Amino acid sequence: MAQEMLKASANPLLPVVCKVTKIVDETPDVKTFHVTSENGKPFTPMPGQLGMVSLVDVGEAMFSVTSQGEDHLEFAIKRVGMLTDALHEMEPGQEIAVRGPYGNGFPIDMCKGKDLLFIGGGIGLAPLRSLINYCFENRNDFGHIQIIYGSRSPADLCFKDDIFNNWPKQENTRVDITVDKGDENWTGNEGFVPQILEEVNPSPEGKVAVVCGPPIMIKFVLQSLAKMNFTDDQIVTTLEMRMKCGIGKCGRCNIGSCYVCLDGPVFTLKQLNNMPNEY
Amino acid sequence: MQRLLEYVGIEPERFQARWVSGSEAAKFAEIVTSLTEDIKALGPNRKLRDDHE
Amino acid sequence: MKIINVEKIPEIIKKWQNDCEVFVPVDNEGAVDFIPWSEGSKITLEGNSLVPPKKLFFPQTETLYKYETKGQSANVIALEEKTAQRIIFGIRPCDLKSLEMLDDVFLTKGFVDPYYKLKRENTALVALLCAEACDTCFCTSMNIDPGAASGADIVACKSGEQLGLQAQTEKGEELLNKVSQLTTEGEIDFKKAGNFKLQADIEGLAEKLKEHFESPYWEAACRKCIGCGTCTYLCPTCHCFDINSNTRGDHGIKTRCWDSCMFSEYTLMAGGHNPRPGKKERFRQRFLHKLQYFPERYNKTACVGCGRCLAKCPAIVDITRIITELREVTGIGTGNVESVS
Amino acid sequence: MSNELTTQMRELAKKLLEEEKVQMVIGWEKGSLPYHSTPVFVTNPEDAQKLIWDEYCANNLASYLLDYRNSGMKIALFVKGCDSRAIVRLLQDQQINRENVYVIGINCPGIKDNFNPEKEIAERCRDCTHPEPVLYDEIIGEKPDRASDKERFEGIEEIENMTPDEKYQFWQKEYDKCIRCFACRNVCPGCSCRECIFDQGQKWLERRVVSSENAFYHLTRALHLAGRCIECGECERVCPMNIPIMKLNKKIAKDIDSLFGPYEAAVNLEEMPPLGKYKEEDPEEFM
Repeated sequence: MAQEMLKASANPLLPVVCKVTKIVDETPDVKTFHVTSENGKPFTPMPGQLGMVSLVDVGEAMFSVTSQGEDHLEFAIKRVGMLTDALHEMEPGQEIAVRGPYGNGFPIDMCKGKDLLFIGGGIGLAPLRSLINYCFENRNDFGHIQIIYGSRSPADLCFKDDIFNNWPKQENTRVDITVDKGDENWTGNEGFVPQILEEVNPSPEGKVAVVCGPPIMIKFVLQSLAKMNFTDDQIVTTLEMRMKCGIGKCGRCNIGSCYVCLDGPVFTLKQLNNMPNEY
Repeated sequence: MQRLLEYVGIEPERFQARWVSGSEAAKFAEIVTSLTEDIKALGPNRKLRDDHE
Repeated sequence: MKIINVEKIPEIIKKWQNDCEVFVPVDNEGAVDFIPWSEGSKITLEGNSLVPPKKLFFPQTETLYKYETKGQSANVIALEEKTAQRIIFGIRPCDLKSLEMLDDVFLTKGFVDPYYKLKRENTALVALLCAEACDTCFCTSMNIDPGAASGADIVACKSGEQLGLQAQTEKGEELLNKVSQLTTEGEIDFKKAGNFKLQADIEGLAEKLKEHFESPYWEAACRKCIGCGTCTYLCPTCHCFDINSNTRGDHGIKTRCWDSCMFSEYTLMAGGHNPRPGKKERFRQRFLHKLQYFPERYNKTACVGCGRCLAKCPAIVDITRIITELREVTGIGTGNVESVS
Repeated sequence: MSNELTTQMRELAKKLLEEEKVQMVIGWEKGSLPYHSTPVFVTNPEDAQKLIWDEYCANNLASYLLDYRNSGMKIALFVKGCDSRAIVRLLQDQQINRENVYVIGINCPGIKDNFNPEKEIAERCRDCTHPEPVLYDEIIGEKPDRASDKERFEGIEEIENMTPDEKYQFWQKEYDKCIRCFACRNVCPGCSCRECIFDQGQKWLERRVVSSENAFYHLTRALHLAGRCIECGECERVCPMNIPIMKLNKKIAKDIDSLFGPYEAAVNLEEMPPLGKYKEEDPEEFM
């Protein structure tokens, strides 16, 4: 029995070896990795849930699962440190290790039957995409879908195929894209995400706003949403923290008595306001 | 450094420093040869090592 | 109750040692530590160990699994770990209580930590009640009774040259049966420790602290802290860890090691953002975790009053003082410290 | 005497704060137990009453100046002889500005060790060579009348005379005890690097606490302090595992003495460490 205990199925710290089957260049510093294990998907996450991805000899880090197919998971990863540098150097066929799913994911029940307003900036679209794709797969469960997404420059826009082709084609859907500063070929919006949000000026009626992006964008977006009379329990965001175990033991991802890896990463603004301002 | 190594029980010859100019190829070769011989004579270092298990 | 002369303790342990490993508190150059008993070990029955017995369940360095890499391929190899049956002899009531907190962390909230669980299940606990308080002890302030040891398999108490042993579980019963030739039936006159020099009152504090996260108190209180990890490493309830790869050529091990919220890199993220960038934030995290967050999450104060942190803190940051000062900061008064004894 | 000094300290601190000559005074206050004296940071003249002096004022307060090195604050602090050398250390290492510190020296009669209060005098005070502060703006207390009863490098030769294997065993046993709490590093006035090679992100030191990694930590730290260690013994005092850290630091000091002539670090502000300057006649052991 003693030996049984450390076997994979009972050991949440033991990862599954997966193959990277496809790598998509999204932007100069973001790539999407398609990951498959011997038995297909290493796990089946709900939108917004997390996966711990590792190159066994380099390190482990937590990423949100940006999308999933029949037999694979997708992680969109920005190059920021040692592990992500190494991930970006990989070629398809490389084996990595994955464990999960972790975290609470987006509150699907709360969103059902409502209109959804997605507001994303930069790599912040990665976690939102899991819910956006889920909504389109279960289109009848949701009302109008509005997506406002921006990045620093046209080159920094992630998931270009989705934001320019796939999503705008969906019924009852509106997609607004903006960049801080365009280039000579850019014909779309120019300006920060909160500015575009104010121009669009959505009504809070029957709506849930799902926000993810850099802290400074979130700060101004929240101010704008408040101006439009969105209440704190209508606003949902997803956080990131340094994590090691992903299962609420190792300690470091706490905000007050909440562990982001277990109780988060998705919180309503109302919940966040009740937590210490330390994230 | 050598004195410190000796103090903690490591053969001081395992650490050697020499000044060799970029033009002193012969001296460099000579030093590396003698250093290699010193180390070979000492055998592999088993101290201050940890090979997991 | 079974009685034995303290001189005979090694004989009991020797008997037990036949089918398991027995950890005993031994004075190792001035620092008491739990180590496997061997012939000639001098067991310390006074005071408490310097490093808490948590290390026997949650070691400072522990291998999680092995891995191999070769070109593009990777392999993860689970450990076939077998932990022999073990006995910890002489664990104090405060440290015993700390295991309840570690149980909460490692065994509840959806995920069970198999490494901890295995060791916990394979270990029998022989608690030693406290007849005397050390200068830095304040377990009674944390509502712990130095004269009781719930959760132990056997409770031991010392009076003069006599050691009394009382089984509290089936496992304890079995262990005592194994050594029944060495013990006699009887009672001993044990008087538990009183007269604690340090006291603190945590009554009602956890609920109040919530509103004082931004209090200027933290800025002032943290100044003397030098940001080392002594308090966290010696704390029997602190349980933070780090996970790392240790590669040698094409193979390596994944290890977890104690970590400390007092270290600046603890919360530092790859992109450079650090939610707890300074001494104030880290100091506040440590005390609020013990006094507010842990109580909120697990309904227990994450301090057992063992006093190790203040006994060894380079700057003598004294948690009893901090609790008392926090009572003033939160306006619930200096507390009823006199009645706690 | 200690009461008289306490009164003097309080008056001085109160005056300095009232006259706004400094924004903070760092001294010691009484802790919960008789042998607990602990650092205190006074910013209000009224709080000067907290200050005390007694034989348990062990902490070297100079290292705290590193916390305020970018604050521009003017700070007064009390220093014993050894602590005053820490101020010189920080000045020579250009970590603090002389005009931002007001140094109040205390002629030190020797102190007790608050982790071993039963001892008559702290081990590190027994071979003290500078009970009188070497640098101060003002000095209080009577000139101490005490001689060290221990030779500066006592015990080093004992280890030097061991066989290599004995030496190795001796140190391995010590390094096995280390829990890598970093108290020795964090308390050290010579450890002023903003980023330390032992920090996690640097990857020089494995996180695993095993004797080889621990040895690497201690040997590297000792070398980094070569010629800069002020021999205050704070590292050894704060080590919860009682590792004889000074036996390494003193060994290096002894070697430097024998190589470059008698030298004590940070006694004289003008005299830079022998490893920090070049002289024609420096020995060249390995050339």
